[in-house]
Amino acid sequence: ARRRDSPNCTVRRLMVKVRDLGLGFDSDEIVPFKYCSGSCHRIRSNYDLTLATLLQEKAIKPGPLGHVASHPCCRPTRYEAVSFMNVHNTWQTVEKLSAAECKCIG
Amino acid sequence: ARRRDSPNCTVRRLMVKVRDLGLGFDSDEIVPFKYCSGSCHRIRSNYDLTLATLLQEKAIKPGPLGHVASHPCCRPTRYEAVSFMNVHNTWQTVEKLSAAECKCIG
Amino acid sequence: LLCRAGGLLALPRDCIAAEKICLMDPACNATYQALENCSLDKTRFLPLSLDARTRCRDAKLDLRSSPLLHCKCHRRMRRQKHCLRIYWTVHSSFTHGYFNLETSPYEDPANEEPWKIDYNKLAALVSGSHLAGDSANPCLKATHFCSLNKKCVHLRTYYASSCTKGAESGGTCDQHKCHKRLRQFFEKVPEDFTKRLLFCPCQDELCGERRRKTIVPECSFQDSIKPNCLLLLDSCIKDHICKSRLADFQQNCQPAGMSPDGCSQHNHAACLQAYMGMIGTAMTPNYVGNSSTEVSLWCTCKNSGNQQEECDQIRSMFISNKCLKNTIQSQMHLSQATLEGQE
Repeated sequence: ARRRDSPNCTVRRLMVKVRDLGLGFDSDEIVPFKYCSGSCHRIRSNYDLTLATLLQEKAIKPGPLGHVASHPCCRPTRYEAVSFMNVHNTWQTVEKLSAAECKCIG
Repeated sequence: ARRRDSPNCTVRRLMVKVRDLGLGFDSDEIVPFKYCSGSCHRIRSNYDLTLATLLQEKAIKPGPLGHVASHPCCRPTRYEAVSFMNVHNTWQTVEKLSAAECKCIG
Repeated sequence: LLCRAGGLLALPRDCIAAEKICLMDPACNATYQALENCSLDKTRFLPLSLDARTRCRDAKLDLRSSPLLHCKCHRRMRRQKHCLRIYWTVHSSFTHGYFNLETSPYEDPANEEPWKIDYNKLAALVSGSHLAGDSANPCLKATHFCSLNKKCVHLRTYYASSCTKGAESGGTCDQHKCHKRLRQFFEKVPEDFTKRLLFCPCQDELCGERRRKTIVPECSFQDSIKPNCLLLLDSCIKDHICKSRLADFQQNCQPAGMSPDGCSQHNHAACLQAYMGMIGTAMTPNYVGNSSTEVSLWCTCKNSGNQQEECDQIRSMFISNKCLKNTIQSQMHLSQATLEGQE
């Protein structure tokens, strides 16, 4: 069973107003947004272990936006589009909006 | 020219004592450790932009170890091994220790 | 030639199974091959010689003891097209009129839908969630329900994205693909969702326009010039799926003047399903505008020459069909009642 504290990389689902996607679409519809979340610590190489140590020892500074990853990252390997009608009753489709499948990558 | 504040994903180099690699090797040698660091914000999909918005709006909580990546991650796409002699003058080689090439992945 | 099921002789219900049994029997096999030639000549509109007509009639009579005679197809079955081809091979010899297709090839609608959605549970989910807000637009609310069902969301995107592809950049869409995916949507998504999306009760034109645009009219049927309704029927009859949906619609939405509910079959659910079955075929019907619940085919009867009467008959199947009108109205009242029940 998955350890409670850091569940493995998986797809999660959230109902979101189209307007709240932040992509500039004006629609009152709600769409399911699926994203990847979870740990990828189980499959770390020598490189990852070394990098984690050096980060911990502050021999390496991660930089402002955490641009140094000491483990593979949980990312979509397949995407889904989502279609909806906007407030002008025009159909719109957003490609690659939702994660259809997640894996530990890199 | 690369913007100073968030340089793109690239290989960086650090000289490290074998003992400080944290892999349990007992050697006085120093080896070059190459790792990947830098931003991958340039190539974000609709998925990434949406996820960044929802994280910012706290509609999604990133979890303890930041397991939600709203951009591809800067990771090695090729590795290098490193060999050295330990304190007993025995040759040892650590596979996949260093990054030979870095890219934005996922 | 009946197949033994658990000791009881049971008629194979679908035509693919019936065909298998028939082909195993030399006599039935020969009859069936003869009928295949009859229906082939018919589709090529070749005039049957007297001899050929006699052969076809005899083949038809020989089928009386074969399971093929009473076999049917299911709307959501795999290899539906193959099943319908078999059905029309057998039944094309029986249809006299060019227009009246008589019986539907589809199994009774009552026992068709295996899953039943607890719609009220979903309704509570939507009205309870802060997301839905207090939208007064029933058609919009129907999309909120749809978004809670994975198949509804996925197949709605599937048809909408392919029906709008190409059209945004001023090009033309792929109508064949659009039709296929519209049919998939109405076949695979539970009816509780499709009915609410298509027959939502609107009080204003904004809602009416959303309802009219649900099946992407610009791609699913609209064209620069309205075709004659006879042309629409012609291309429908040549396609087994469209022909079957039309037969189903004629059977289940047959108006009956004296009947209180306006329908000869007294089965609004079957009529609704048959109407939705027409969507994604050459005879795709839709609302005529955003301020009425009238539905029609996208065709005209101008310049019908001596076939004016047949043309009017085709057009009135939708635009002035009392059974269909009552069916749509009753579904909208049902939806309205459900919405009011949730507020």
